[in-house]
This record gives sequence, structure tokens and C-alpha cells, in this order.
Amino acid sequence: MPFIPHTETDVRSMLDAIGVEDIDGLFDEIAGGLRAGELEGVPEGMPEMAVNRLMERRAAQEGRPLCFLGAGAYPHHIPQAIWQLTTRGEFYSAYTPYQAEASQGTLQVTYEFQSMMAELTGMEVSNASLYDGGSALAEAILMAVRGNRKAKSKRVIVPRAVHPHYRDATRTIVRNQGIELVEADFDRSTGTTPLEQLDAALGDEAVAAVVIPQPNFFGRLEDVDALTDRAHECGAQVIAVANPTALALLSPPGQWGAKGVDIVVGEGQPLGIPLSAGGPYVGFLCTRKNLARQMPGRVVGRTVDAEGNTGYVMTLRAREQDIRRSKATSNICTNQGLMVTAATLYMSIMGPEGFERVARHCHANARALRDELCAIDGVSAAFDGPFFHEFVLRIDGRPVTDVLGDLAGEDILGGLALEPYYDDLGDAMLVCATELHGEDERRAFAEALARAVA
Amino acid sequence: MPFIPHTETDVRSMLDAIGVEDIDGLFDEIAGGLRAGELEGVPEGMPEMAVNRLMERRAAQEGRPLCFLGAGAYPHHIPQAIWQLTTRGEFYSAYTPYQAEASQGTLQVTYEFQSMMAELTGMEVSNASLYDGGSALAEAILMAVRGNRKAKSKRVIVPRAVHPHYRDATRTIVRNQGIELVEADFDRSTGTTPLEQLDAALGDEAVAAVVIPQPNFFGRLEDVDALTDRAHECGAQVIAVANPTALALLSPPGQWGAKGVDIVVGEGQPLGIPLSAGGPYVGFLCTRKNLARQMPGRVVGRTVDAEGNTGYVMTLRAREQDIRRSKATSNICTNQGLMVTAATLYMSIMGPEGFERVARHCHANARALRDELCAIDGVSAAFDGPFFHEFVLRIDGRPVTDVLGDLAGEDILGGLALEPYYDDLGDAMLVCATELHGEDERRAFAEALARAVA
Amino acid sequence: MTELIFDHSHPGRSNGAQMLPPAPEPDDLPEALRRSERPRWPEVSELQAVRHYTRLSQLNFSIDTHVYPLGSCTMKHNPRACNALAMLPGFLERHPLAPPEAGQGYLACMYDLQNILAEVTGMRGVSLAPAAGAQGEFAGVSMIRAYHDARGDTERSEILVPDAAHGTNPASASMCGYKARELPTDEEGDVDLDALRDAVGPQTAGIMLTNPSTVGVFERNIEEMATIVHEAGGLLYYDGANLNAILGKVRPGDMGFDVIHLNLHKTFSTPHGGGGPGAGPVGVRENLLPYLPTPMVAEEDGRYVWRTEADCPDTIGRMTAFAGNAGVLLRAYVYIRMLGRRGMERVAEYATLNANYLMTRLREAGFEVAFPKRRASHEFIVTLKREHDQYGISAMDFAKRMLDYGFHAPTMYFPLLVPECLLIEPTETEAKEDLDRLVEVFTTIREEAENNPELLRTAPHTLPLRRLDEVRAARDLHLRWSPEDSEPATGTEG
Amino acid sequence: MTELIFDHSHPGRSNGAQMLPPAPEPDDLPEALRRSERPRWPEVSELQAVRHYTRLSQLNFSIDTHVYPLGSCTMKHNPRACNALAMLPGFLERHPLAPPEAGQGYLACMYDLQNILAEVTGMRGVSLAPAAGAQGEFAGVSMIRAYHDARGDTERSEILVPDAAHGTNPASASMCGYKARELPTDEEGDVDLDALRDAVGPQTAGIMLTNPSTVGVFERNIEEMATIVHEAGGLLYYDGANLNAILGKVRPGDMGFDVIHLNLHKTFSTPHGGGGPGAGPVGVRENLLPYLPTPMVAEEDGRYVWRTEADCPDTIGRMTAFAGNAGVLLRAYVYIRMLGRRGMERVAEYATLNANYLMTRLREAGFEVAFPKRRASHEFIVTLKREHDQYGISAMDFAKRMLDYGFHAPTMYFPLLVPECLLIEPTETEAKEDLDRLVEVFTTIREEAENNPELLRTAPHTLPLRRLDEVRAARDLHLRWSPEDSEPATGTEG
Ligand SMILES: Cc1ncc(COP(=O)(O)O)c(C=O)c1O
Ligand SMILES: Cc1ncc(COP(=O)(O)O)c(C=O)c1O
Repeated sequence: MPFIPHTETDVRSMLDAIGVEDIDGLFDEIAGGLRAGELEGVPEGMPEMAVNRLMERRAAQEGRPLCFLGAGAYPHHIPQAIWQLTTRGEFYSAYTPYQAEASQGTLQVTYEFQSMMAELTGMEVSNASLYDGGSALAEAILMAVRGNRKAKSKRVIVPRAVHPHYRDATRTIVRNQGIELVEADFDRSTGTTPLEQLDAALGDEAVAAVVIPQPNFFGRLEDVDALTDRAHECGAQVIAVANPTALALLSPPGQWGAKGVDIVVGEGQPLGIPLSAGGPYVGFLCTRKNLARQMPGRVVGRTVDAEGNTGYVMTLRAREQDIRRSKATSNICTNQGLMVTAATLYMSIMGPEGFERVARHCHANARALRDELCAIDGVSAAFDGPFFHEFVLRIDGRPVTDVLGDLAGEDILGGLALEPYYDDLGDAMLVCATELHGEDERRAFAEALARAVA
Repeated sequence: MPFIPHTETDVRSMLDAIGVEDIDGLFDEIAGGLRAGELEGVPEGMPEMAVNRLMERRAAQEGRPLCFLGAGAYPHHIPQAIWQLTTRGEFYSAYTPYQAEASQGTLQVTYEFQSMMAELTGMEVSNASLYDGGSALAEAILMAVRGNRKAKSKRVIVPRAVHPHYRDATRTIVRNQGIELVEADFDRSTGTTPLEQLDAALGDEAVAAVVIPQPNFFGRLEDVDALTDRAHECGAQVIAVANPTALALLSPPGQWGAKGVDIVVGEGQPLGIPLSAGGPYVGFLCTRKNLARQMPGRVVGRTVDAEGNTGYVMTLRAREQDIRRSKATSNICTNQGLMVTAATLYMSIMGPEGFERVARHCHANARALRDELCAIDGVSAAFDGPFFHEFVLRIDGRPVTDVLGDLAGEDILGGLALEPYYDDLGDAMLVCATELHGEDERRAFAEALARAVA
Repeated sequence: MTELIFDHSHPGRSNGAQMLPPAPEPDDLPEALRRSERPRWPEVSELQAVRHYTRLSQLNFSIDTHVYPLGSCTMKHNPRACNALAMLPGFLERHPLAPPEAGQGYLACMYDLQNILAEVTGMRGVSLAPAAGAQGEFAGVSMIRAYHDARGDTERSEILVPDAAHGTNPASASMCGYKARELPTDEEGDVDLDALRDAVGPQTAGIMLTNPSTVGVFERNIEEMATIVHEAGGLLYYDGANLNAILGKVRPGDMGFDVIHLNLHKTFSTPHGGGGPGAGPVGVRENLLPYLPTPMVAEEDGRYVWRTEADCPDTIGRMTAFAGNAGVLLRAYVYIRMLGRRGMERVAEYATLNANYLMTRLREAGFEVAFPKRRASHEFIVTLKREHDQYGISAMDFAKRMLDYGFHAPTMYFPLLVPECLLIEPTETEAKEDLDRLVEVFTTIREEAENNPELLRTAPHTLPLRRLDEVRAARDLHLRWSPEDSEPATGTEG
Repeated sequence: MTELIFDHSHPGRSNGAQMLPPAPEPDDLPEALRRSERPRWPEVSELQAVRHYTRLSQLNFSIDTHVYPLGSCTMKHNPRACNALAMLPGFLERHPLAPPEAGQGYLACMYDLQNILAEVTGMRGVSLAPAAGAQGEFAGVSMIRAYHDARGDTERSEILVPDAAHGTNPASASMCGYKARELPTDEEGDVDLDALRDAVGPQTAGIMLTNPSTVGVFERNIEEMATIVHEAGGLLYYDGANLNAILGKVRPGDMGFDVIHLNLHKTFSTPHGGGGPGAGPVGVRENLLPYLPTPMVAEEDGRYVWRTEADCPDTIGRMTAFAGNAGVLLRAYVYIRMLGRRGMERVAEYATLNANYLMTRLREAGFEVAFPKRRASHEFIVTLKREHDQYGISAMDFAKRMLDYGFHAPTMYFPLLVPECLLIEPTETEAKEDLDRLVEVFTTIREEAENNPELLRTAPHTLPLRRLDEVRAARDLHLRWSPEDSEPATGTEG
């Protein structure tokens, strides 16, 4: 019996103690008619050895293509120490630290995570994680609407240059609370959100919040200072959506404009978390101290024990669903604890300088790649201006999807076709380079692309 | 600086404390002429990311062929829990448990290992490991010669049916101590060591020890009871060389013949240790309690602490090199501790019944494979009689090495050519099947072999 | 008291093996957009980080080290194969937007998983998108709303929730724009049927139920409740957090539920990770199929493909940016393949056996259980009200003292309707002898409560820290390290 | 007191996920050869095994959890990349007898490693075959013997060994059939040159030296010693256990050594694993090349191939059945590639810096070092003779008390010639602040020795166990569990 320790003797003596004949007797309160028959759609169990083989085969089917896809999930080098430590049983098989004294490992790691994320974003506080970057944006919007009592508005401006999947998830999550999501368009030549578009979206009505991506979905850098100040002038709170790796080089949202933003959210995956087909990742949310009581999700705080020794506990619990129930700041309960551990280890092991170098390599490789690809006849950059580690290409003469198909045939994932997301943008593709994409990898890509467009 | 934590400030203040100008000053006792120049043959250092890539590439070159090679190293299913636990830092990065109170983890694991190995072999005691099966045989021979004072002999009978590499390693190790290794031949039709050959080797002279393999190198089962008794009659000690998986089905050496053997050695690799190109593996050595003080290597014993609580320590240390120096029972110091941990976990996780099933599957698959292969025209079994999970084949019409080459071309390692080891045996190959070689794997082999011999 | 990683930091210390060669200044980036100071992350060596986090980990109680009978959380063994196989490089390196042609292996697993979960729950379709139980609830209630809306039935404004329900239930209802209306529990632990009849009406969008319920008993009137709600035009939502108790024995679909979520990090043994990640797949009956959250996996001509918004125009949409907690889903899939059909039923059988045995033994030992006339499901409630009144100790004191004996405490003070309660869930993976030890520990602690209640009130005593001050933490907010905290000279209270 | 895994065993309990389907009786095996009873291995669940061994692991001090200044053992950080990359499936699944054509990746690493080790030691050829340091020594001395034998020079019967040498040195000499003859150490820690001159002669097969020596100083007369031994027709053997102190700075080959071994589990940071596995490659000058142990890797026409006995007729032969501790060799290779040329020198520099700093600080704190006029190499000796005489405490008592403060103890009572000694090796991977803490702990413990020596004599106090009785263990031999040990009723002393 996989994972069940009971011997026949155990079972017999347990049943006798309870006073039932057999195990089935324990289900005697359940109406007979409700009892399920044989689960024919569930395969027979297999020993671990056979499951190993099945999964090895399936994993092998995935191959190991050279990946220039980004668009919200980024291939990075992950130091080997991280997952060897993160999967230690004491982290892996513990739960939410309800018993603080027996959970100082998880609690202190989380406190360190909060500290490092606050440092990275330039904000005062951080929560203990949300599911991912997309749902974090939704939570931030709900938080801003809740927190911005002055504005008395449920209008939120979300630029089109925000990741389309983030906008989808946000729509799903905020849709039933009367929140109005207003788009702000991007400029067709720069790929960024100009002030005029923000103004157009703001209109004359009150606005609760404005979302500003940095870099935006196209990899381009937004004029965050101007956008932040304009939003604040209108009484809106500002929500930054930022890539953590980019923040190694870019001004932290806490310093955007005159006052800094109010909330920063984003996807923590680039901080040591594998691509893993889309998850588990980790959403982060940082904010000002005075908004801390509006935050969704868990937060860990420092305190002392009965003898005055420092220790850590979950705090501001009165915001949460298990206490506040229908009035909670969010319904979130289980969050992404283990990913917090991995990200904390990543930040500690890379250190500020190592991390900055990673970001510089991402940026330098992306610049080089764009130049190398644009040197190919028929390939051109869609947008002008600075970018971090992603950029949009146009291809003359062949549909992007065909080109990507050819590349896939050569075991290269060349990027993301944008037409399905932006039908008014025309045929284009989003390409990413990170520190993993040195000369050899870029050359392989350029040569394959040259063949594909020839 | 990889793995060096010193900051410039640290270095400065440390040098000041010592009172030298620079680090080079610390080497001032070394004659200038001795100082090495640039190490041109050593490549420049690379960040972990680049080394990852190099090693991934090299590992990929190994492919993942279907492996029917055995001959002393066996592909088995290894439960995933084993290495996830064995590589925990507390096991992985500790050393020999010199400070017993701070090493109870390692010590207790070793004690459990000794207990389980003694159970498996049917002996009273076990040591804490030797390097591998081959060197363990050499140590057993030295131990037997040391221990068998009665015989006053340094002659040791080693059947030719013992693994040729074990015999090589043994020769290397015992050669300079005046020990005479006498071969006993095997029967050409059964592939086993008949009593007559033992008798021939024994001759009239005194003999210190007789080695008996079970199963022998050809996979065949020896008549261990008769051989043991005959050796004992001649005043020789008996050293069994046994495959631990086979012992799940076969009579434990402690019960061979009338009195049981005196020493059992073997290779612990089948107990949860990956093939890993030949090591690290783990040699085991079990013996009678009255020979315990003759054992080579570490031994862990149970004791109590100052308050009477049970604990474990290394014991019988007076046998060892660090105390007895040139009179020690062996020069071994560092042994195969981490492999002991893995093997102990394997035995615990498989349990006696799970392990027996593994052995039965090995055996059943090997029988099936032999039948399936021998059904191919031109393929025949070299020997008659029972075998555990290896057998010898002859191929008509094509040299074995060509056949194996063809198979390798189809990503199948079909076995080991025996001619280089036994030039009087003729062209033959040794094939192995384990629990990993079910119908699908065997069919792939049989089909490829049919093509190769056609 | 353990130092923070920041306390090991020294300016200029670095981890050389992670240091890429210097790269050019990013001088194409406008100065105004560039960062002027590095984040004050710790500057430590690899050894310092390894040592710090290894030692921190040892401060946790976890399933791998302790019996962890935390009710409602199903803290059962997390098989190591699940972890290893979900982390095969082919899976780990798969980009979420990789086209299906780039690799079918992952999609094949997800397709199988959807079907298996549909089968064990008796639902028609499953989406694996929700990232945890609460998100599953949200998705489920959103689908209920979408269903009503699609029928033009837009006046329904309430979701019924038993008073014993988990907090995520009312919170999820709120997030979907519904008012959560509470239903009382009767004295045998079932939902009060009369109250239900009174509560339903044209305003009823649906009801959220956990069955077995959070008080640890099987809701016996479930079929009648289904009829009442359905007749009022509402739908039934099944919170699958307690599915472990009936896995393979009773299917939510057969009880009349329209929509469900599962907690794979409970029933399907994916790791709890110190608070996630989880996975909260949702399943629906035929009538709700169009609304399932995206993406999902479908089979077309023997190939697996994604189904996204483009294919599912009525979907409630995405829950996260990509396809949910994929790595968690893979772990659950491995678990399911090892267990198989029969193994699943055994989960329910032995989880129930353990709970009823433990309940029986504790009753014999003189503890009061909340619903003594009932069978336990996979969990049950002990109330320490009597001990509280007699000895002046609380359930919290009792729980903290358990830590001293090497047991993680049960869930405390949930559900709220039972005073001084402990919700105890042993799970099927604990051995009888450990349950027996637990009974001994309970008995010992009660003796201590009688003879020396202070021992409980000041527990724990044997852990690295004594009782932590939660009130102070919330009053005097320290949510992050700041540099002054690491300067030995200054503020212990930064 | 931790239970044995056997104490968790119940007859009939099993680990279902590892249970293959029933297989046929092996009825073709003769009854007489078959086993009648299963070994009494523990019958436990996966969770029980995971929990037991996880908890056991936590009882260890290790580099990953504690500063571990164990002299002569070079307990430095074991980078996690080395472990991960040596365990890539391609390497793990490679069969030792797989033909070179089946995969060149592993052989390429080994070929590189042979060459790099030859370069850093200044030797002509390297064999990676020996499984640990002691086996390297054995291989080295065997080659010395083979060399003399090949020249018909068969009367040489002695190997010279300093009195401070590691025990493996004389033991290895004995195993090669030589008499080990001891040389005294002079008061500054060098080998007594006059004694050496007296000792050499036609009976001298060679000398085994560790340099820096086991007393923690560089042997300054090494060149003269080489001349003396060589002139007598003997060869020089270098025990590489202390290479960490001079890596990349001084090469044994340049000092005049003919044959060397390295301890990869010291200098090249492969894990110590609770007592191995190690790896003890040997390197030789030109004249000993024919005798190197097999197998080795060679390059032929751009391909890597094995060289075995067939190619090397004069080899001393195999050391183990296959090619040594391959997985350890891979770990060392990864380490070397991360460090590179310059990183290797830094190892020596910072190991030496740490040792000299710590020695200086301890002297300032009033501790007596064994060779105060000398530089420390990567390690040094403190003698507690004075404390022993004044306070009646031993080096062992001091060491055990260090455990209470969270430091692994230094090596005690080695080398034997210094009374009440501690051999202290901080290694390059420890940070200054931890050395400073170590000095504080030393000082505190000495104060305790003065004020309350009993505290030391009865240490440790804060670990799960108090001082263990080693005498009793050796007298009253319990080397294995037996079933009576697990029966609660009977014998505590089975
Ligand atoms: C009964 C019940 N419902 C819902 C949830 C919420 O699940 P999750 O924590 O995965 O969001 C929980 C878990 O804590 C629960 O116990
Ligand atoms: C100086 C010295 N020589 C030789 C050895 C033996 O090495 P090993 O333990 O690897 O056999 C050691 C290690 O303990 C040592 O310190």
C-alpha cells in the first residue's frame, strides 16, 4: 500500500478499539446511494520505478530547445545551491507558519525576502508573496481602489503595454467588483505609453489608480517619472509592474517621479525560479508603510519571545480571510512559500553586485542580439528607443508564425508572435535575451533566422 | 573570488594583525627558487553558469543507452528519496565522526548499515565500509592470512570464476606481502568451480584461505556448501564474494556448509548506488564476532553517555592506522561513508520484501532474456545450470565485438566481451538483466541482436 | 536567536562563482531611468548562505521531521519521487509559451490529470488553472456568476456559507461581488436544514460547502440540501479541501455539486512548502463547461493542444499569467500514478481509520470531542473547554506545550463555533504507534494542566525560542530589516 | 536518544511504492542454495524512513552547519554545483565498462583532470585510480618498489617516515612490505637532518613526506633532504594531504618529489561525506610513468580511450574493480573549472592567511602554539599542556567544550609528538568574523577551565548526548542491532 504504514495487525486492533467490523463500517453515515463505483478512468497504480520511466520519457519529449522566448517568463542561470537547499524537507514539507515557535525557519526566510524585495523596489514594505505577477496586479488594483478613499472612484488605467496575460488575469479577478479597467494605448513608433495617451485615458473623471509597467511588455522603458507624477497629480495611486532583474539597472519604483509609486507588483520568477511550464512562480507586492494594513496576503513581522529574544511571526492577521472572512483584504491563503525560499536564496547568493552583472549581461546580450538579427535582410526592429532585455522585430516577406515554425524545427524557440495579442500592431515578434545568450547562442539564432527569412 | 569570503578590509586588518606587508609575505619561509610560475596548463576559472553548460554538454555526450552490461556494476532502480536525503548537507559535508557527540547522525547510520549487512550476509558483524568490492576482497585476504595463525600459510585460493578485476586489484594490493594467490579453474561446460578444481588448487600444502564467489563472474551459482566445507576441512578460512541483490534469494554465506564462511565481502553498489562510471561504490566486509579485531577499516559500536543514554562511537580503534600505525590491520582511513548512507537508506526503503521482489524480477528477467536471445539463430548459452541475473552467450558466425559494436550503434550496451579476460574461453559475452529490463527492453535487445547476427 | 543573513554581510564580500565577467555600462539607458544605488542585499559567500539557510531550515517543524496533525491541512507524506520527477530538466526548462509542437510530454501529463481529476470527482470538465484552493473557490464562484449572468438571471446576490466554513469561502464570495450569508451548524455538526430552507430564495446564487465539513463530519443531508438549493435556482459549490476523507469513496458530482475545487497540496500530497505553492483545480458539470478558466489542454487528432480564450469565448478567463502552478500539478500527477485507482480509495480508508482511532482513544482518555455521536471523517475536533474552565489553560497553551513533546500542534480555534477547539487530522500516512504516542502526550499535558498550568501557559520550553509576542508584532510593526538593525552599537529596536 | 530505524519496524509493514508486482518463484534455483528467511531489515514506510534519516542528519555537525576547523582534513566549503553537475543523468548512468564510443563526455573530463593535476603538482603523469589518500600512498609506495625491482635493486627494505607523519604513511609502507623507519622532528618543526643522514643507506627505498608537514609548517630543508635521499638511491614520496597550503604556489615536482598523491576530498573540495568517499590520484615523474595504476585516460587521434593493463604492461595494476571514485573525480573537476588558475593560488593564499591570523590572535590571547617561531602553513598546533597542568583539563575536554559553543573541534592528539595538542585548520572559506568568534570561544573556555574545570571535563552539555563512553564501547562490543534490542520488555544490554 503506497504511503500507508498500517499492518494487518494494526488495522485489526484499531478497528476493535473503534468498535467497527471493518474499514467500510467507518463510512456508515454516508448514504449507500452516494457511494462511488470503480473509478474506471483512473489508471492502476504503478511502482515508483515505472512512474520514473513514464515521466523520464515525457520529460525527454520536451527536448531542451534554445529558448529566446521571454514575455513574462525568463530563462536565467540558477545557482545550483538554491534548489538543493529549497527542497530540504524542513522547508518543503512544512506548512504556513501558524505555530511560530516551530516555524522560525520559514518565518525568518520570509522576513528576509520582504526585506530584500523592499530594497529592490525602493519601497518600505513587502508582503510574503502572491500567486504570480498577473494575479498580483489584480490584487494591487483591488488594494488601490480600497486604499484610495479620496478618489471615490473605481476607475483604473491599465496601459496596453502591460503584459496581455496580466490584463486578462486582472479582468478575471476584478471583474465582479465594479471596477472599470481603462486602457491607455501605446505609441506605434516607440512602443511606449506617452503622456498624451495617459491623459486621454484619464479623461475628466476621477481615477483610483494608474498602472505603469517597467519595462513594458515590448521590453521598452517607459518614461516612468513623468507618468507617475501625472497620475499622482490626478489623485490616482500608482501601481508599478516591474521586472526584478531590470530593477538591478533601473530606477526603483519607490523613486519614480516626485513621490515614488504607491504599490509595486511583479513576477519573481527571474529570481532563481525555473521556467517550469509557467509555474509555480511568485508574485511580489511592495508598498508604503502606511498602506501596509491594506495589503493582501501574508506578512511576517519581527517581535520578541517571552525572554526578549528576537523572533518572527505572521502579523497584521486581522486583514486576512481566516479572521476577517468576507471583509478580508483578499481571499488568498496558501501562497507561494517555497518560491519565496528560492528567491531569497537567489538574492543572497547572487548579492547586489552579482545580480547587477546578470542584468548587465541580459541587457548587453539583448542589444547585441537585436543588432545581429537586424543585420539580416528583411529583419527590422519595430520600435525605437531603449529597452532592457526584450525587443520587437518585424520580418519582411514571411509571416512571423512561419518563421518561428522553421526555427522550432531547428530546436530554437525564437520568440512570441504578437498578432494574436495586438491585432492592430501587425505581424511582429517579441524576442528576449538573458545572460544565458552569449555569442554562441546568438550566432545559432542569427544563422537559423537568416535561413528562415531567406 | 570563488568561495573566499574575504573583503579587502578583512585582508588588510588580518595582515596587520599578523604583521606582514602582504599575503606573499606569509610564504617567506619557502625558498624563492621553489616558487611556481604561472600554471599554464590550468584553464582560467569560469563562473558556475559556464561550468554548468560545459558539464551539461559533456553529460549529454554520454547519452542514455539501454544497458545490459553487468559484470560487477548493475543498473537498478534507485528510489528517489535516497539521494535527496543522502546529499543533505549534514551528511554530505561532515567528516569521519571523530567527535562522536557531534556526529550521531553519521554514527547511527553506520551502525544501522552494519546491522543490515550482517543480517543480509548471515554474519555476526560488519565493518563500516571499504572502498569497493575489488579492494575489499584484497583486504579480506590480508585479514584471513593475518587471522589464520593455525594454517601458518600465505597461500590463498582464488577461483578464476571470481571477477577478473577483483583478482587484478587483489594482486596489486597483496603482492608485496608474500601472499601466494593460487587459481582454481572453472568447468568449461558449467561455468562453475568444481570441487576437483578446488582440490587441485589446494594440493598438499597448507592454505590460509579459499575465496568463493556467489554468483560467480559468469552469473552462475557455485556449489557453495560443498566448497565451504572442503575449504574448512583443509584448515582454510573461507571468504565469500557475494552480490547483495542475489543474497535476497540465495543462502547467506553465514549459513554455507556446516559452519558458514569466515568473511564475506562484496560490492554494495546494487544497494541504491548509481553506476556513475565505476564509483564511488562501497565495499562491504562482514565476519564472525571473534574475528572482529582483525577487521580492516572503521567500525561503529553502541555505548552510553555520561547519563546512561544510548549513543554510538567508532570503536576497536586500536586496529587502525592512526593508532597502530605500521602495525594496523589496514592503511584505510577515509572510506565510503556517504555511500553507506545511501545503501542504508536503500535497505530501509526497500525493506526485506521489496528487496526480495527486486531480486526475483532480476532473476526472472534474466531467465526470460536468456531464453529470448537464445531463440535467435546462432545465439546460444555458453553454460548450463542455474544463474542469478547474468549469463554467458556464444554467437555463431560473427565475432562478439562486432555484434556489440552493432548494438552500440542502436544505443544498446549488449554486454561484455569475455575473450580479453579469458582467452581460453573463446568468443563469448556476458549479459545482465535486472528489474529494469522488462518486456519492452528485452524485446528491443532481442530485435537488435537478431539484426546484428543475421 | 538566529542572525539574519544581513548580519553576515560585509561590504565588498561576494560570491565569486556567481560573478559573471564585467559587462559594459548600460549607457544607452537614459540616466534618469537608471538606478543610482544597488539594493542593500546581503553580501555573503556561498558557504555563508548555505550555512545560514541550512540552519534556518532546521528550525522548522515539518512532515519530514515531525508528526503534523494540523486539521484541515492534510499534512501527509510528500513522496520524494514527486519532487524529483517534476524537476526533470525537460519539465523545468519548458517555457510557458512554448508551442505544443516543441514538446508534448508536459501537455500529456496535464491532459491525463484533467481527466483523472474529473473522474474521481464525478465532474464533466476540469481546469487546472487556479493556483491554490482560494483561487479555485474564486474561479468556482465566478463560474456560478457567469452561469446566472448568461441566463439573464442577474438579481442573485448571495452565496450561502455554513458558519463553520473556512475563511476563504466568504472571502471568495465577496471577491465575486456576492454577499456571504452564514448558515448555522446544528448540534450534530450538520448544517441546520430549516435555516437553509429559510435562507434560500431568488437572491441565492449558490451555496459553498465542504463535505466532510470543517467540523470533521460528513454532511448527512447533502442530497436534501442539493435539492433545496437547486430548487431555488442556486448552484452548489464543493470546497474540496477535505476530499482526502472520501477520495474514491464518494464523488462530489454524485452528491449533487455543480462546481468544485480540489486542493492538490492536501489530497494529492504536493508539498506545502512553508505556505505554498498549492494548486486548486476546478471541476464542473456540463452546464458550467463554457466558463472554465483558461488555459486547458485538449486532445486533437492524437496531439495535445492548449485551449485558450480564443477557443473558449465564455471562459471566466485566466487566473494567473500562465497555466497555474505547473510544477505542483506534475507532482500531483506523479502521486496519482503511483497510487492508482485502488490507492486512492485507500487514502480515504486509512485517513478515516486513523482519525476515528485517534478520536476513540482520546475520548477514552477523557477528552471531550465536539461531536461525540458522529463518526470522524479524516479529522475531528477536541474541545478543551472543560480544561480551560478547570485549569485556566487555553487551547493555545495546550498546543504550544505539544511542541515541547515534538508534535506539531493541531489547528487551533477553527472552526470558531467550538470553544477552545483543536482540529486534529492525523492523515493516512502516520503509523498507529505515533497516534498512540500522541494520545500519551495529550494525557501527559492534561496532567500538567492540572498540576502545573503555568507550564502550559509559558510553553514552549524546549525550542530555541519561547512564546512569541504576536500582539507586539502587530502593534510595533517591523516588517523588514534595515541597515541600523545590523549595527551592533545601535538600536535593538530599530 | 534517537531510536534505531529497526525500532520503527513492524512485521508486514511495507513501502508500497517500491513494491514491484509479485514475480514467479525462482524455482529453477536449487533448494539448497536458496535463502530460507528474509534478512531482518526494517519494515517501515517511506515517511518513517524519510523522517528517521532527516532527523538523524540533523544530529551531525558539518561544514554546511558549523565551522569545522579539523586540522589535516581541510574542511572547506563543498560547492553545491560540484554535487549537482556530477549527478547529471548522463554521468550517473554511465556503466564503468561502457566502451569509449558510447560516450566521450566523461572521459574528456577525466583526461582534462589528469593533465591539470599533473600541471599543478609538477608531475609528468597522473592516474586517478586510487580511491582515497591511503590508497594513493599505497599506490605510490608500490610504484617505488616496482621501480627498484625493475632495476634489480631488491635489497631496499625501509621507508623513512617522520615521527609526525599521518598514520596512513607507515601503514601504507607496511602494506607494501617495507619497514617504516621513523625520523625525529626538530624543535622548529623540520625533520632532523642529521637523523636523516644517519638513517639513509642502501636499505632505503624512499621517504614519505608531507609538506607543509603535519605539524603545520613548511619543511624548509626539503631540497637538501631530496638530495640526501636521492643520493642514497631512494625516492621521495609526497603525501598531498596538505597541498591546500601551497596550491599553485609551490609544486611538489619542483621540490624534488618523485611520486605524490593528492587528496581531492581536501584540496579540491569534494565532500567528506561523513567519512568518504575520497579520491587519491597519484602523480609521478618520468621514471615512474610505466608503473602508474590503471585505468587511465589517453587521447588518440582526437578521441579519448582507456589505457588498461594491456597497454601498460609494467603497471602496478588496478586499485579497485573499476576506475576509482569517478563521481568524486567529477566533483573535483567542476571545482577546478570554477576556480581556474588564479583561483587555485588564492586557495593557498587565503588558507594561509586565515591560519596565520588565527594563530596570531590565539597567541595574543595567551595560548601556546607549538612552533612559535614559524609561519603557520594552512594549519597550526596549539598545545594545552599548560592548561592541562594548571587546571587538570585535557585537550579532549577542551575540544568537547567547543562543541557546546557550536564549533566542531580541531583535530586532537595528532601529531602525537606535541602534548595535549589541537591541530587547527580554518581553511580559506571561513570568514574573518568567524575566526574572531573562535578566538572568543577559546578564551571563554580557558576562563572556564580556570574557574570551573569540571564544566570542561563533563562537556558537552548542550548537545543531545553527553560525553560518550568509548572505553565501554570497545570492551562491551555491540556492533549491530539484534531483534532483542527492539523489544521494549527485555535487555537494555542485548
Ligand atoms: C476547508 C478549506 N477550504 C479552503 C482552503 C483554502 O485553500 P488554499 O489555502 O489552498 O487557498 C483551505 C486551506 O487552508 C481549507 O482548509
Ligand atoms: C596527512 C595525511 N595523510 C594521509 C591521509 C589519508 O588520506 P585518506 O583519509 O584519504 O586515506 C590523511 C587524511 O586523513 C592525512 O591527513
